[in-house]
Amino acid sequence: MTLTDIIMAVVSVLLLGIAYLAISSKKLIKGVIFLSALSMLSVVSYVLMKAPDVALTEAVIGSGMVTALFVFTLLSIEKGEAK
Amino acid sequence: MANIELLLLFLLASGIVSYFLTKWKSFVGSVFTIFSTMFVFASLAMYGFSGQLDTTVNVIPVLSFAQTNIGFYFAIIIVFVYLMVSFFHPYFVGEYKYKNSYNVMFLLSLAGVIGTFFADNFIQLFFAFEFIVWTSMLLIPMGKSKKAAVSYYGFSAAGSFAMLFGILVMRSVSGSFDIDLGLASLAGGQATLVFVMFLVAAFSKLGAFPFHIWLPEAHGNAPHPFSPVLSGALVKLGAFVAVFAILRIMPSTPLIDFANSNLPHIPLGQYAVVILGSLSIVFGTLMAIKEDDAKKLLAYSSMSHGGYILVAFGIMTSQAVAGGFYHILAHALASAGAFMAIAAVAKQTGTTKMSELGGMIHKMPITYIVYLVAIISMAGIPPMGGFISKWLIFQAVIDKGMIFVAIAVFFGSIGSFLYVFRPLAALFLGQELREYKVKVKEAPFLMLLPMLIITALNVYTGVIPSAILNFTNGMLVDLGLAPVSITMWDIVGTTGTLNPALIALVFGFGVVIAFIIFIVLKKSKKVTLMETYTAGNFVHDEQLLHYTKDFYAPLERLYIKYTTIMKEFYETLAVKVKEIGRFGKYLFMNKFIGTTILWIIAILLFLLVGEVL
Amino acid sequence: MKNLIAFVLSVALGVLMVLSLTNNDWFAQFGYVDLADRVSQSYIDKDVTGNPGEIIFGITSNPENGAANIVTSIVVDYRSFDTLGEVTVLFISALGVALLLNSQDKNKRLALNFKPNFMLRVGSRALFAIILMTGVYVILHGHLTPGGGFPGGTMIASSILLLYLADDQFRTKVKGFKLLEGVAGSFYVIIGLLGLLLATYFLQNFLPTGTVGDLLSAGVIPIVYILIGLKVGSEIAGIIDNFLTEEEVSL
Amino acid sequence: MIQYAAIILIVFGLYGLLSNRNIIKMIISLNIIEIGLNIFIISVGFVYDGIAPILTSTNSSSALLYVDPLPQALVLTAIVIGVGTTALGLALAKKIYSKYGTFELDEMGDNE
Amino acid sequence: MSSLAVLLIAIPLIAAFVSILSKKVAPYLLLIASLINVILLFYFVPDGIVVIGGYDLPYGINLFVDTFSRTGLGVVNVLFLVIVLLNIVEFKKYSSVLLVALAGLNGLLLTGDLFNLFVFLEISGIAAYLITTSNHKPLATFRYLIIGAVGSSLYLFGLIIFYGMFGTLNLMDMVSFIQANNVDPSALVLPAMLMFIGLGVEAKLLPFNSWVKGVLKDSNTLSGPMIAAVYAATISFVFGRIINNLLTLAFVGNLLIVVLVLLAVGIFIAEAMAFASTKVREILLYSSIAQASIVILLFVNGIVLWAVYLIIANALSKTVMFLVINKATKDHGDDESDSLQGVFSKNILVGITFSVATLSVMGLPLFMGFVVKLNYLTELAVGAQWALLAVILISSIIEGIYFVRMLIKLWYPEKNEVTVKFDLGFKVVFVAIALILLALGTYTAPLNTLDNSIDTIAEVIDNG
Repeated sequence: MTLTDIIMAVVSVLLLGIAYLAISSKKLIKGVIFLSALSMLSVVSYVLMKAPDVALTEAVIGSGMVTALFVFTLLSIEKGEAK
Repeated sequence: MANIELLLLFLLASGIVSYFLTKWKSFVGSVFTIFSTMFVFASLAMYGFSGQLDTTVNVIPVLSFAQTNIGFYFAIIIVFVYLMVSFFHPYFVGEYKYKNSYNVMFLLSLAGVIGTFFADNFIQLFFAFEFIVWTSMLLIPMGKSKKAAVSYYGFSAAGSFAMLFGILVMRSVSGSFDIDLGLASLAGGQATLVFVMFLVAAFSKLGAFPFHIWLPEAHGNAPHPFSPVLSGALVKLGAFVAVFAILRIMPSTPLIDFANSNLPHIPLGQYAVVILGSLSIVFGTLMAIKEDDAKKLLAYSSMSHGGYILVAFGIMTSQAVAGGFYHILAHALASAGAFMAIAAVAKQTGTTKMSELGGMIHKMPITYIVYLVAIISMAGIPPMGGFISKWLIFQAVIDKGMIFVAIAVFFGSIGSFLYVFRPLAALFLGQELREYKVKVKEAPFLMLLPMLIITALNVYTGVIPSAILNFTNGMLVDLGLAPVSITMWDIVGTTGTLNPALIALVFGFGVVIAFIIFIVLKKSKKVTLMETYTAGNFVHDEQLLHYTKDFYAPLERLYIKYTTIMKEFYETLAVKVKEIGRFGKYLFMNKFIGTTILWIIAILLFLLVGEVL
Repeated sequence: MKNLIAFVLSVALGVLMVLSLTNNDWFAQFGYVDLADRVSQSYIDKDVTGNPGEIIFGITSNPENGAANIVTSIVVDYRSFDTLGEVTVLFISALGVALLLNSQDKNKRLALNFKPNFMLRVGSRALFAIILMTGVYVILHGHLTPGGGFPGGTMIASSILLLYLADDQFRTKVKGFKLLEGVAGSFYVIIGLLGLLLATYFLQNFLPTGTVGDLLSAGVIPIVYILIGLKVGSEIAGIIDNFLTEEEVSL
Repeated sequence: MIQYAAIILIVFGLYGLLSNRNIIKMIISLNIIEIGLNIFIISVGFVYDGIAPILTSTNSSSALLYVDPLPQALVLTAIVIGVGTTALGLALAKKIYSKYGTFELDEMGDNE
Repeated sequence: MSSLAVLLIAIPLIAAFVSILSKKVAPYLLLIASLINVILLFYFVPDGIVVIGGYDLPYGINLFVDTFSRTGLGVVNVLFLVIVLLNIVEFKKYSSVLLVALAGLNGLLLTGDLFNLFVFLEISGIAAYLITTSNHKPLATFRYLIIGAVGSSLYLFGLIIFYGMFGTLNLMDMVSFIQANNVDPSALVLPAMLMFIGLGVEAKLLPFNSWVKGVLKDSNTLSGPMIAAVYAATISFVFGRIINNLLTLAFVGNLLIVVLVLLAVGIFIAEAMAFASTKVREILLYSSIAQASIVILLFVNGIVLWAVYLIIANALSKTVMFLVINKATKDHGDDESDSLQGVFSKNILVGITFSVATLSVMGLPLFMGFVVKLNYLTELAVGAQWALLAVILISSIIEGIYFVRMLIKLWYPEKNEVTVKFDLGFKVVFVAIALILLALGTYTAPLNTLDNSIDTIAEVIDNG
């Protein structure tokens, strides 16, 4: 087993763990944060699998933009509930 | 002009013309319809009997026609009924909600009829069959009930799809849709399958026992001038299919050989048909006995007569089959006459309920005669057509020694006396109701004319059957059966010879004597209402009974509980389908997205378990 | 309980899928792929239209496709039609978000929970410039280095997002973005049509491809990537704007 | 290994859709499916000891062993499409929230 | 100029991009683009394989223009134009969405690349979600979105497994590779089934289609016919192409039985669901589910030609039916069949056309549906698929019963008169479609001329 394999295994386990947390977390914002973390982890896995293009795109779009959109949605809802 | 194709085109064209004419003036459109129908009938009658109909196809290349004796026999009967009924249109069509389409659909369904009987391949047969289904289906809701069309369509569709299934099986064997080729190619299990499928079609069209629910619904609720068409004409489509099923598929492939047993020498399939046919006779009779609505009563009588036809075909001897064919004609004439008479009454009074009518004989004597002759024929009493056919059928039944069938057949005949007498008594005889005394008149001439023609034919078929039997003999030969031996005046049966003319003469003589006695010894006495009693049923309060309400109450009480079983069965079937639908909605169509995902997961799991493990 | 069953079912499905794939002789094992079996090798060798020979970075000139980044060569040249579709997907989602959230064009900014101070505002402006420049760089070097129009465009959009977050009064000119979006999208299609007119096929490269590795190489790829960058940037900025505004009626 | 994790990730996403009645959580689950799918796609193109498919001055020849570039190109497309779907889903979620005042499907009643 | 087919996608796209610049111009752009598409399609686009980007298959993306896709394009573009013409005034703000939808649908029908197909699936899918937002039922749209996204993800998943196995994304290349190497069908089960389910979601096959109800039961004159006729036709064509070339290679033995059982049960249950419904639009939508299942069933059985005609007949009929009912519902406010009673008694012409469409769907003679039904049943019989035949026939009885019930209710008023007014444009469209149904039901020669060409082209694709 090479180092890459070991790292990949670790990443895989982390991926699954975080995915489960994202699904099962009670608070929405937690779910969103876990999703973002999952996305970052996937970036790691892309890098491991020699896909820098995808990694960059996922980092910017998947992890950054999507999280921002989720947060904005929740933000506007909280504003509404405050009133 | 006797080109079938041109006749069809003519009917389509005149359908369109009648639409606009009816829109302009419904009377004019209806008269136009009469002339169109008459033209078609005249062309068929002029050239058909000598076999000179032109079956070439010039305009519509996909069609192809052939004139067969059987097809022509059916066609001429049904077109005749259409023609007779069309005389009623000027008086009825104007009242209907979509009067323009009434004449159109009438003419179109007539086109379908011609297409059916002159078809020379099964596809065209099916096409015409389905065409009749929807054109006639659209006519029914113009009558009383809107639901009737639904059950009519349901059973018709079940029948025609079953037939289609059979046709397709046949096609897979013979490789073509040709009728003769297809029927000849069947053997073994496929023959049985096709036989059953065609029988389903025949039964559901005839309204025979397991598929009879639609008959009273459709006949009873159809527009008055359309009920005679349904009962006298369209029901006979079932008999047409039955000829294919019973007489052309199975004879070459008997299921079980009864040669060494005491049972009659009939293949099992046909035997089942005979049994089901006799059940139809019994049930139809019983249901008719308890019915209040005159049209529904006649509808049940159609069911029982369908049973006669099936029994006749099922027995398969020349005599029986000839009787079956003759019965088709006799019943078409009788039931058309009866329904038309009732339509005439309904036209003048507005109801067909026997409990609401009475004493019409005073106002509508001719209609009364028409009805009387029709029911005499239906009951199989000489000197009417029904007698001849029943005589032939009875002979065959006895010949075969089928005791239970014979009981059923005789019961049906006796039952006919019971039920056909009721409308006669209720509608035409008895006390004249006050509300109808003033305004009711005899039906107009244009309506009386077809009724009288039919009456004349009813008598003619009962007195001089030889011409018609000669024709049916040709059909028997086509089917590979020996012709029934007839002379100018006699029909030679296995157990004796029948001379209808002589019987008619005797019968007429008896009637004359009875009439003289009736005139001479005429002294009727008035009784109070409480003194009226019939069929051993006591009258408990002072109500207008005149043989209508609870006429056969003691008899009815025996079986009234069971009369709705089949209806309930089909209703339950519908409810079950509905439940499946609701369950399906619950399973698949709920608002949770998870359900769909669950199904996806489940199906993939199922497949992968199969694949991987 | 229900959830447990669902979980077990799902995991069972996953395991079965894995088993099915491992049992599948045709499906290449993870990490042991022979590219020669796949169409991809031709993308690497740039010999789809026949041009055998090794491609050397900085030396080979005028190959069928001039991008040093092979992924880019696929995205913007070999399978450019997919990318056109991809741009359309983003376009229509931006359109849809606007249709759903901003149907009256009279929205106002969503108020934030905090008051941004002066430092934040100035700092974010500075950062804005840096991110913007990075985005532009990524777009321009899309055919040489990882990145390209999509991440670059998103970076531009996120620089604008920064401004939104730093100032609760800030709004961009949505009209301007729309113009950019529409024009950039149209130009992409027009470039495709130019390919049809100047060369033979839709979306065909009609410029010289230059030397592999040069900034000014790879024919239309940089131009397309710039257009994509502009379009993606303006679309995502539009989406952000729609999410950070509210219809006045609902307030 | 990571390929299997990707498949399980997809299945996790399906499970999330199955078990959650919350609209936002559903969109999160959808995203998990997409992430899993993307990792799977990349993993299909991975080659041990392969290098990233970019010609540079150090890896300057096309004759070297590269990982499969095509799946990477596909994933680029898939990511962007995923963002589009997510953005639209979130916009719809906002709309639903303004209509029903909740993200929970169970609290919305039967009138759609 | 065989590349002209690309314009069918490019023109709507460029029009879409331009259309967001000005709201006033957008509707005109939509009209012009869809009109140009129709003209292009019928007069200028030649048959052949269209290469995009100058790279031949399997490396580049290519479009197929054959009789199959041309038939699909014809139906879809013409119906699209018609529906757009009828709705352009009311739904101006959906112009850009509709343009993208048109591009997506044409792309779906044309593309020969499986990944490209996914992209167009997403484009047209998102456009469809947006079209359904005009129902103002965000929850239903959301459900459509989630299920649609899962469906296309599954499709992509299956596709990638195929890519991992055979190293190509091109349909023809993949098929010829599989055939050339005699790949064991059991290796294809998982990806084929994933693709089947993924497309099945879009084609509203039964267990995967809970989105249909929400979307269509509150539809309007735009979204109803768009989703039920245009989209359904497109997806069926695409599905047909995939099934007929790729998936049949996997559908052998037990898997074939599973798929056929799935479809047959789907047909029956969908008809039963329609039977159990009282709202007219629910009846229509369940019936269209059943019809879609029949279409797919035919494709699975390799009965391409009549599946195509069934798609066409359904698209035509469903356009009329949904337009009529949605207009009536809009004016009347309710689509309960009891409350719409007698809606045709004042609109005889519309009623006749609606009845013609219904009778055609029921497969009664004189109308196109009959010819199609008879022929596909014959083909099934030739293939000795008796069980399927029986299921279809039994379902047809159920279908006939509820349609007759519905028709009678719509024709005969009970108490209160329902007043619905149809514009001239609607009437013209209805009459035109009814005449087409009648013409193709009586004069079947045109159907038979297409006969050979579709089969041969399918073979061309088969052979790569």
